[in-house]
Amino acid sequence: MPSIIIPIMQQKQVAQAISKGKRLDGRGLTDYREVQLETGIVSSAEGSARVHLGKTDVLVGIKIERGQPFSDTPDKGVLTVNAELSPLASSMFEPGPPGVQAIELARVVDRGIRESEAIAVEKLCVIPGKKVFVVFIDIYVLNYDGNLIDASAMAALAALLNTKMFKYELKDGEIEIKPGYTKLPVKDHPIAVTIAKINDILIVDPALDEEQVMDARLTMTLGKDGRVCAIQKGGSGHFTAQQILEAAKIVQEKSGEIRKLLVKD
Amino acid sequence: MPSIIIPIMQQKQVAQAISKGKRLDGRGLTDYREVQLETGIVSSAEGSARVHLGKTDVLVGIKIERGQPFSDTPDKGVLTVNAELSPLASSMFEPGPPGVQAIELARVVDRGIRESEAIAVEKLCVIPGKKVFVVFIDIYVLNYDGNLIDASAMAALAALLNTKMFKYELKDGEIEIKPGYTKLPVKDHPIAVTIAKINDILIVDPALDEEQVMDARLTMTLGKDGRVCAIQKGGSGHFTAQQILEAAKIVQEKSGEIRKLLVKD
Amino acid sequence: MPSIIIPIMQQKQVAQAISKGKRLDGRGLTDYREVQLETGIVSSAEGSARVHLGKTDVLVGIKIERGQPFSDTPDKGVLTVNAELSPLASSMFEPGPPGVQAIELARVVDRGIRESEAIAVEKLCVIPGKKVFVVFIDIYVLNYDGNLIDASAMAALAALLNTKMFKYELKDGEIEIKPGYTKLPVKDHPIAVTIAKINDILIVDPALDEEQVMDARLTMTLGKDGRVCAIQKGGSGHFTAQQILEAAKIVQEKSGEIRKLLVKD
Amino acid sequence: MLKIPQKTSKKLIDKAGIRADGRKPNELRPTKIEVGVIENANGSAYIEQGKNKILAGVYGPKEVHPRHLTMLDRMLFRCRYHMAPFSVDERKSPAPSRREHELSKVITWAIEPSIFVERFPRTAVDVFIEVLQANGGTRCAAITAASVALADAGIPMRDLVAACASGKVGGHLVLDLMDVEDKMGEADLPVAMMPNLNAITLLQMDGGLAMDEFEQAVNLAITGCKQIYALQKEALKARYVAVKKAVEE
Amino acid sequence: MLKIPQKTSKKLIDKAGIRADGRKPNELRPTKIEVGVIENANGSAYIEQGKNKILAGVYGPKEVHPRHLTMLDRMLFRCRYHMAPFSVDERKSPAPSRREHELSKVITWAIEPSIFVERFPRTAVDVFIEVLQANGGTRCAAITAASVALADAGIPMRDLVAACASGKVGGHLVLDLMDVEDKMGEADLPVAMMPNLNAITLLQMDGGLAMDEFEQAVNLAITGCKQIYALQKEALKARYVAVKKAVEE
Amino acid sequence: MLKIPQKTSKKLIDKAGIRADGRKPNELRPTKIEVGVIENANGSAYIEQGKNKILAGVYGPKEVHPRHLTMLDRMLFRCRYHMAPFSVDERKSPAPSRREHELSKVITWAIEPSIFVERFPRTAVDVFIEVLQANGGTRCAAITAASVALADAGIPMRDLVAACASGKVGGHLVLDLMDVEDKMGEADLPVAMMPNLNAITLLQMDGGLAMDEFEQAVNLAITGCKQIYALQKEALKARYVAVKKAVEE
Repeated sequence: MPSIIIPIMQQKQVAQAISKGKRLDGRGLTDYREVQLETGIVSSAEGSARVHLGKTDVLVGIKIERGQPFSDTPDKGVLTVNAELSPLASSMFEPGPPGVQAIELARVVDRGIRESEAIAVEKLCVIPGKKVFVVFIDIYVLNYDGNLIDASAMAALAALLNTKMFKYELKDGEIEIKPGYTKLPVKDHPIAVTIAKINDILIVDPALDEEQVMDARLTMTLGKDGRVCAIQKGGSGHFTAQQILEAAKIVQEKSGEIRKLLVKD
Repeated sequence: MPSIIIPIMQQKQVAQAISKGKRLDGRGLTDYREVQLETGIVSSAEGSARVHLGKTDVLVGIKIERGQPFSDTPDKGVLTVNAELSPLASSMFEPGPPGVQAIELARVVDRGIRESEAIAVEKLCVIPGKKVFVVFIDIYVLNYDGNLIDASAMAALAALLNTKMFKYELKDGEIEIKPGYTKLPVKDHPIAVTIAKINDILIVDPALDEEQVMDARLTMTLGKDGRVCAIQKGGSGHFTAQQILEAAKIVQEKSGEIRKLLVKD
Repeated sequence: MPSIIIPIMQQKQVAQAISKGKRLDGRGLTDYREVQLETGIVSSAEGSARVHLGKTDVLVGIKIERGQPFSDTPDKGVLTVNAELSPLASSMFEPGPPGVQAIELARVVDRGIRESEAIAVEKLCVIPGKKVFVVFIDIYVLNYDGNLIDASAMAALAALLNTKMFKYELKDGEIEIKPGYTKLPVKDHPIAVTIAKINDILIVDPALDEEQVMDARLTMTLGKDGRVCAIQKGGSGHFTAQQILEAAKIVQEKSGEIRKLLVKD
Repeated sequence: MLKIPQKTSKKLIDKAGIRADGRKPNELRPTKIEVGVIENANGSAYIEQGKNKILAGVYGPKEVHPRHLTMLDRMLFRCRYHMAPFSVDERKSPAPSRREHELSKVITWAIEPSIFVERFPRTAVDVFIEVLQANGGTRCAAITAASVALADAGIPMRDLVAACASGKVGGHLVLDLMDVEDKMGEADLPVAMMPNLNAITLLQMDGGLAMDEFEQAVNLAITGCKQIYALQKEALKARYVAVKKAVEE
Repeated sequence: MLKIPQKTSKKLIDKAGIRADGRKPNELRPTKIEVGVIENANGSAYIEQGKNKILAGVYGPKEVHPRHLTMLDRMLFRCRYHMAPFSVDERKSPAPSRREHELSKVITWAIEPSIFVERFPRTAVDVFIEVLQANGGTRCAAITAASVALADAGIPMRDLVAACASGKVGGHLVLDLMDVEDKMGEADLPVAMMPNLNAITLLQMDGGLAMDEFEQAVNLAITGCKQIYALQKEALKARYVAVKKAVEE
Repeated sequence: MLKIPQKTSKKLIDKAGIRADGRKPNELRPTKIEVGVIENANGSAYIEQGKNKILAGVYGPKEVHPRHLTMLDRMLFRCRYHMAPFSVDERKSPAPSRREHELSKVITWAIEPSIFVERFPRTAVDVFIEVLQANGGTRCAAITAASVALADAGIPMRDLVAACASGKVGGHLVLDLMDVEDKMGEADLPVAMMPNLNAITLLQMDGGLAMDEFEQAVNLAITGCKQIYALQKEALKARYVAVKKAVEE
């Protein structure tokens, strides 16, 4: 992968600013970039949402298809998350099968949804052990300016909330589609918040130039009751135990803010 | 792919000759090279044919196997075309999965057969939605001297006309093979004719040295009643609208000639 | 694959010693290195064995799963042998799909087991044409110091002899597991013996430094009644007919010795 | 997307010559082109043509990667056509299909004649096309958007490449087929051209057309390309105005 | 391995706080570390932690392959986590899964902070991890073994990296979850750290924990890491003594 | 090819020692070798041995690609054995199987000893083998054809490599097994050799043979190789005459 070389001068500026409690784009240390949300924009998908997080641009489409359950969960529908880093989105991305960055992204978003039990998969079972519905969550990155995890998790949740399921009935053991739609049964609203550490200072929602100088990142995904459902530490640096607890507090606050943006009720 | 470098001198000769209405091998502008056809040469295949078009040498084998229909055509057999550019055939070809040249070749031949409805696929259905026959058309290029599309389309048609199908009966929902053979139901005889443009002059059946200096090529596949069934423009050049209509006239004439060579009745 | 360069000086020493009837590690020409055998060491496998042949270290695990028979042997279980040359085992091995060395290794071990009919595959059929058991033999190379074939064949046989099969009964056409285990039905005890030719002299069990100077190798797998079940010649050299018969005699003797080490009864 | 099996009682085109979506035979679908939509790309464009939604982004001129593809006398020009898994009714595997490989190639051939490739030796220009929602005629819409994206990237060109299909549906020659017309109709004939140069750079066809119908269909497609061409120029102009405003503010 | 469907009547943890395998909530599984077990590797270690059996081998510092990955100012450090097909109940395909790709990456991130990568520019160090038998917590055991193998290879390090999971099972916070606890329990929280530097280098979590439980679980995992750390040092010491003896004999 | 399940009432060999296709035990199948059949190749040959139909083509000596495989002191010699999808009853996927990978390697090993590889340092010679129709014994026929193709390409050789299998069928030792004998018989023993040098370069075996049978089978295969060798030389001579004529005309 051809890397984008951020000039050393700019790297120093990013780090120096943060040491002074500032960020180059004017944000406070725990501010998110502006979030723009559009839903229902892909009519060929059962659900869709596009999130702009600053200049980061992620589209998520949901497809629901007939399939078979896993043998260890015969009475549950199947959830599949996939991420594509389109070469459209950055000169750092190349065409080809998903690399480890795309795999990690998909798996972190997957765990947030799965562990929070956001989807009532038990309601997606048609005939136990034989027929269930499969929910495909496809993350499509259209412009990359850092913090893909949070943007993708937001778009995935918004797309799930936007998903229509066809009605059906069973006839002679076969699924028969009926007119009309219902909502996909969504039980929880997991929000992922990513904290980066630069010069031993914690910041929220790192932009690309910040990612490139950060020591490490920590993503925590919280359910709507505030419980922690999934965590991922990334990057070749470390956190102290104290920093982790500090990060957890920031996440608690920010996840609530983001959830309000996405979930209207 | 290591390319064959045709010396610049020879490139100029090819182009200059054509500007004077001649070709280096003595052909007229709209002449095909000599076509040699052998059929029934691979006894492990249900049908086969080998076509020499000048020095271009293509073998097509047909296999028929049991399979499942596509969900949108439950009452039709399945047609699959695949092309292998054997490394035997040219120092330009390398072992490995099919590259874009082989994919295009297979797809252009496929469209000619499919769109002309050459095979009566509805007769290859055994149990609608469940069991059908799959016709595999495997194009095997053994020597490459230009114009693979026309040679492959000829060999594919000849092989289809040469294909024997086993007789069968249904017993308890299973296909049971019976003694004897019938012919594969072939309804049309599509012929592909490829025109190349060199120095704004149209020629038929480009040899390799002509392909390497051509601006663009245009392949039209015509059914036996003269209707156009499939078209493919290739190469990084253009045609004017007038050239396209001129090409269509040439194709009309040449396709009849070629059809007579392949279809005896 | 980055090759290990054995210094030319050492290559000469290996060859010179053998010309004098000696080997650098003190063995006689037809001596095996020390064989150490452990069985039943992987509890997640139905059977397992680890063989140290000098510094060569191979672990074999057996898994038994439900599957379908091949269409030409509807009343027999399925045998599958796979070999992984872990990059752990040598700087000559790289991560990635099996290369030709791993493929050859798996296939030679496979043929020894298959052709000697070591496993009573007819007893692994549950419902002819529909349900059988599949025996997966996974060869895992943990340290590479030459003669992987013999070490792997030993470990595979020992693992098969160590394999427990669950008891089951058929209920409504489905396999239902019952408490308790039986032994995998093993009928023969094939032993592979590899002979290398260096300076026209035959040696048994080539170590890595010997493999790297050998002209060719010959592996013969013998069943317990002494019949030859499988042969593989490897390497870019040749044997005379006389050398082959000479090798066969050595194999007859050594295979008996090895079999005694592995099979206790 | 699982759908209720449709009764195709609804005709593709009625007696008055009106198509299933209300269009006349020679009418384009509503088409919208936006320029400069991908922040990171050197140039980009977005097209909505009926229910098609397609993004194209240009990266380059840049060093060639892998290096052995470098050409000493010209630019390496590549287009990649890719469909999002959710862009079609039945989810498409993200791995490129043989169809996508072929379309990438014919799109490259369609656009390359418009580029002065010899002016940028030893470089590469990549055009990445993502079909977000597909409803027939995506290759043409992709070419239309890609050519605009190349202009947005400032790549010197002989002319824009505009693309539009014609075809035959229910016995009528029609312009700009949507998915159901493509699948249920008699013929589909996508064309791309540089209108100012009268140069046709893409021509494919599937189906069945008599020779005289073929000639009419080519001419109909050309009229479609010219309408698309006007939309391309408008979009670029709007972008230029927007940038100019932004700079002046 | 086909198993009789288990009735989960057996509780994961009983009223006295005793777990299914007889352990107390804050008790590690029996753990054994051996050093220098792969002849060809520059360094190696073997760990048994409960029913986990894992090998780690180090190759390097060496030339970087493929060469274009060479870094002028530091070492290229890579870990590869791989499971043997027979290491789990249902045979795993030998091709690396997406899970194995992700774990390889997070393990690399977990160990890299302990290496003085800048002391070995233009070189590569590869750690190959093979899980021979798996029973929950393999990523932690793999990190523990890999760090010891790196020490055995003589790679200069800031500290050893020790790893251990905590989690929540049957309502109790517990240390070092085995497979059935991981699958049936409420949360799993693997942690890796350099104990002397108070530096947490891996932190993942699956499940559900209230914030205060999370804090306690992190602290519990840290106590586990410290116990593992002691075992790592013992194993290295034993190896050192063995080598010393061998040399002196 | 779907076939009516055959009743194997027909014996593989009858009391008079006559095989299913009318051959005597030590009789080769009708065999025809043609030289110079692929226009573009540097050398080529075609063999029909019973129902086997196989092409071999040689490209080289040429530059090594990929370059890092170049050897400073010798030629890189590679054979690739590949079966056409329609060459067998049940269509074979075009992607090379593990069997094809192994056969490519053992065929390379069988032929390489005949080549003066050290005379062509830094070059590569590739032999591409395509099995168009298969009926048992294809690896031997492939070697026979490949060696002739190398001679046709003018590659200096110590001797031709001739190949032929022996085996055991219905209790009898037989030469040159066809498919049904290979599958239903007791043993198959393919051999390749340079007859003038008494050098056996390929030896494989599947099945079951007592030691004395094995010895006889090796000798029988050797007689087969010698007959094949005569056919190879004839074919090359015929080609030489044909070329000479063509030149003189």
